Amino acid sequence: MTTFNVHVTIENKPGISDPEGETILNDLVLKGTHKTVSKIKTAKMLKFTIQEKDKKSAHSKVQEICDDLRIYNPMVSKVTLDVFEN
Amino acid sequence: MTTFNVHVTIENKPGISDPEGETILNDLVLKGTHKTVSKIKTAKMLKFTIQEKDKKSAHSKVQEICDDLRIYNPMVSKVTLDVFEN
Amino acid sequence: MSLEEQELSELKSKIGRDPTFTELQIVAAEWSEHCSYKSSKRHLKMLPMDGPLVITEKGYDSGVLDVGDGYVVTAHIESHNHPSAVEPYGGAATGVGGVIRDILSAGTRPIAIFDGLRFGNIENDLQARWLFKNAVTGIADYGNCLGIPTIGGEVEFDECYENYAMVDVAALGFGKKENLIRNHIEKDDVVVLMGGSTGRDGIGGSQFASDSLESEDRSAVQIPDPFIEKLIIEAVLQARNDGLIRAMKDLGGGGLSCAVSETADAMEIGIEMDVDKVHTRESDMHPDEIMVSESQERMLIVTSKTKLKKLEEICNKFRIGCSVIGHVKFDNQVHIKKGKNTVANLPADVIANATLLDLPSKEPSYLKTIETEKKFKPISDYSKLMMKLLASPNIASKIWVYGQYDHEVGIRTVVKPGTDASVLRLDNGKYLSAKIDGNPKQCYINPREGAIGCFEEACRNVVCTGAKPIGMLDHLQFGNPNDSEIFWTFLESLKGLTDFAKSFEIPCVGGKVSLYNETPAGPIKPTPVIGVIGLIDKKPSVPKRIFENDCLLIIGDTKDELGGSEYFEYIHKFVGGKCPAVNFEDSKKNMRSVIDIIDKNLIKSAHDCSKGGLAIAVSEICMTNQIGCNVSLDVVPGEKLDVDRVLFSESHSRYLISFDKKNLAKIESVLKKNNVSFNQIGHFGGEKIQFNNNSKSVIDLNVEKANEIWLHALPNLVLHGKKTV
Amino acid sequence: MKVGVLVFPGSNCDRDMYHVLTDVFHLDAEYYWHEKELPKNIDAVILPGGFSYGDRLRAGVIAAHSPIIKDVQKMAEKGIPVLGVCNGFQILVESGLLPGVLLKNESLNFMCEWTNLIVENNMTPFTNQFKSNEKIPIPIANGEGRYYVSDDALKELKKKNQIVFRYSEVVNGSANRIAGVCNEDGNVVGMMPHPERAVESDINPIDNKPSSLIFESLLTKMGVSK
Ligand SMILES: Nc1ncnc2c1ncn2[C@@H]1O[C@H](COP(=O)(O)OP(=O)(O)O)[C@@H](O)[C@H]1O
Ligand SMILES: [Mg+2]
Repeated sequence: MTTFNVHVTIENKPGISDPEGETILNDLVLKGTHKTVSKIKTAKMLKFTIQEKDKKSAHSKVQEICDDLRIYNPMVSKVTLDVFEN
Repeated sequence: MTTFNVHVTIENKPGISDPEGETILNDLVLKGTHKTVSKIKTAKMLKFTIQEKDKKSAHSKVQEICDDLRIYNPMVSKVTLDVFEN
Repeated sequence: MSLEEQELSELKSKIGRDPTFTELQIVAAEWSEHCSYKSSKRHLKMLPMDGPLVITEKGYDSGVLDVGDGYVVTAHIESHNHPSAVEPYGGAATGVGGVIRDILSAGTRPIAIFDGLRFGNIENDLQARWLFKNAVTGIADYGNCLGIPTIGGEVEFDECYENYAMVDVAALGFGKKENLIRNHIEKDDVVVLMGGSTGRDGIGGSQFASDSLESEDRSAVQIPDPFIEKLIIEAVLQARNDGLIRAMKDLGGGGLSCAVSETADAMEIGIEMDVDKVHTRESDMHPDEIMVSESQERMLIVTSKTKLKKLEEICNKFRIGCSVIGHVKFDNQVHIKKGKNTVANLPADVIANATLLDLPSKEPSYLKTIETEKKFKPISDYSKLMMKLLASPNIASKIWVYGQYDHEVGIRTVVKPGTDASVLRLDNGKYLSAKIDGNPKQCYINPREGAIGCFEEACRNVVCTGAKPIGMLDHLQFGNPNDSEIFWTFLESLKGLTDFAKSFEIPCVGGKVSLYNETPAGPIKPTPVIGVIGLIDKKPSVPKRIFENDCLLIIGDTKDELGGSEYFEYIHKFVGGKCPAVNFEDSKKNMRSVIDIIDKNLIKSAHDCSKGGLAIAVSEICMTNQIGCNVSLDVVPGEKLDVDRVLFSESHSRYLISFDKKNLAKIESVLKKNNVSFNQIGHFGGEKIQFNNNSKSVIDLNVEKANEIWLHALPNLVLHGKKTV
Repeated sequence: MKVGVLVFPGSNCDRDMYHVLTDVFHLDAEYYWHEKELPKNIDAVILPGGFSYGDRLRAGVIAAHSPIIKDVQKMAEKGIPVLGVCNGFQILVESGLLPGVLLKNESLNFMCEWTNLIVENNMTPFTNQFKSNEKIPIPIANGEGRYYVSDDALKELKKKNQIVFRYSEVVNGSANRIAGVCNEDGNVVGMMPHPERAVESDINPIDNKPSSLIFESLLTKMGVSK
């Protein structure tokens, strides 16, 4: 068994608005002198530490957990998984 | 000018507790059949879209924004930046 | 989104030509059940809507009640069932947003939120647990951010909501009568769209609410933005103070299509607007998408040309969008343009008035045998059974829910959530009390008596604070109305509510119909939810701490009515029996008596008997006061019944009164004068909740232990998936 | 004397605070929108509760960048009393006027409940009428109210008497059960609970006198006789 870090990024699907990102952009960043930023999107990340036999099974295991336990709602959000060997 | 995506990951510094990660682990993941997970850490991500002349300046610009505007609170969190060309 | 074939030919014959694509979309949105009430409208007329305190004005989205001294209270109820079933967080949150904007439209400041929540069996259904938890967070995040207290509600679980969510939200507003928006429009007035930008989210939402869940359009997800809503509230109220608003309407189901056509129809005017003027979130939106988008947090305002600049300044201050999208005309046409081109041009009354249906109804066959009881296993240990009931999700304390809601903000909350109705103080020295109640278990067994029961229970809760009911909100939630048996249950409930409202002279000041509530397993049980608003002229009854030797008295008869009771359903897993029925005369006498003894300042607290019957109601008093009580079941007024029936019958019109012994004679004399059925059934003291029958102990519980279980059962289940008993 | 009540986009206890200042304590109070300047003749500043900028990013962080905060900073340096309640406290912390941070409650939920405070420092402009260790029944209503400082910083706070209020029981996981702190000079005070919700007897089910002393302390400090 190997230890893997799996980073799960949960963000709103394209086309679904992200009020928090907009507020950070308009009321904070663009209020200052930082005019080169054109967009901010927020996401949430969960970093899993998991023991699995290989990268592939670490990936599929975490994906399964996220789906089963409704860690995210597929109606609104999408997840991206990145697996790193520890 | 090129468009860059800069991913800013904000997470607790080591030693600062993360009740949310612990709750997801204990009340959700470990309650089920997923015993290979040993740790979950939560983080917040901001994805910046920024126009800068090169990767380096995109990085330093966003770092500057994060420090100046207190995008993270240095007392309890740290940030990691990943720059991607669009 | 589409029209039925027959509706399409109707539209064609009304306008004498083929509709354009955009016209089709607009009409389909407006003629959906959700916007047009086509199945229910002709029947809703039976409800009494007028009363001495009711103020009616064309175009109001909420009911308005005159509470004296130049002040008004507004009220409205909405549901967001379909959206919450697929996205509980956003669905519940935007449900709050919608009802708040209805209150705002009248020109009043929202001062309270109520939420009625219903889900499947959370004891074994993970999906139900997920829905419940996220719906609560959605309501908390939205209401808390707005700074409007959520001061009451209810939570119920029933198998019939498996894979579904019922999220009802009611709101109250308060303001000066002189500040009410008059909805009087003049020539050359301009039409302004204010608030958040218009995006593709929520397209098809109203249609979606009128479809059953299987055929849903899952793109109808709405993202809540309570921060913008808060800014809209402040901007609108400032514009109101400055006299900048001629007419106002919130954008809800059907988006701009509905708001524009209903405004035009209600005011008997025409509106010409340009979709290019709408501030959109995405650049490539089609005219029809802009017209039917249900993006949240938007208001339609009609103002005069001269006042426009000041309105724009206010929007600027609050950093919210403000687009002049059109102007008022006097041709009664809704004329939608994209730049120079016309994309739709229809008579407002055609869009706003779908042809009303007269659907057939037939008594459901299941009702023929539903009252027949089966034989139950005898109960060997009532104390153990009580522990089980106290931990059952429908009876367990809901503090885990309302503890997440800011119920103090606004500094009006005199009686806080946790007992019966909550009470708010008003600026004219009076007090307002309100509660919402539903009971699908009883409504399933008897749609008429069940609905009346919900109404009476809400009244009872309000009466327990010393308030006189002055208005009612009804929310009628049923399955597919094209099923004649379902439609029959709808009509029965409505008739029952109408009879009660007329007899008690409580006008219906608002309501909502939500049909097509179907789960993969079939239709939901009939779920009318009734809100009652009560007014207190002097002092409300704030529950006072009960001490050793205080007395407990019951008003009202306990009858053999256990159909739909928690005892039958949770303990015996039996659905059926005789549904509790309200005797109108007794109900009135009992209400009057309770208000009377509260007025005379004779009691410490009043609590009604509802879910779980007498046994649970007494336990709740004991647990919240951390004191024991000794109750004699043999002296409970009513028919002679078996012990379990006296304990757990959910008969209506019953009140538990706690008071200092020295007031006994005075209370008795008031009750005798009112000729009500009552008896002193117990006294407080010690640390045990005890029920005796002819001096034999039936139940003996430690208060502290019972309280622990009652308080923690719900969070244990929701957070840790753990059953407490 | 004049009290400024600051209003940020999303503040929602501003009107409650204003009501208490004017109708209960008969003070001259005025609202100041976050983009405005604070006039020189202000005698005290209050940052009320709410959800400035919808609590986005972190509670209080965006409002801490408002133009008006620079004026608050100047006034604080001059020794003028400044009180931040709930979101106001979060803003003061985020703008560096007060030490520490406010994290999500341990329950991870918004919490609205009545609790008891213990007065630790009775020398600030908002606590000078209290006896030391006096108890105040008062409601909290917040999602990010867990006060955190490092152990070393906590020692400093104690040494400099900067802990103003503590909860009498564990409420949300705050370090040292801290509910309110002040700056080194003691004139800037932040607290999570809501005194404006507790000073009137008809909405305070327990005892409204202790909370009133917070405002009476200010009156005393300003030399206003009640
Ligand atoms: N979803 C909810 N939101 C807010 N308050 C709630 C909710 N559910 C229950 N409550 C509160 O808990 C108390 C008990 O609720 P309930 O058992 O429905 O009362 P009753 O039986 O008197 O109708 C009431 O004060 C009620 O307002
Ligand atoms: Mg009740």
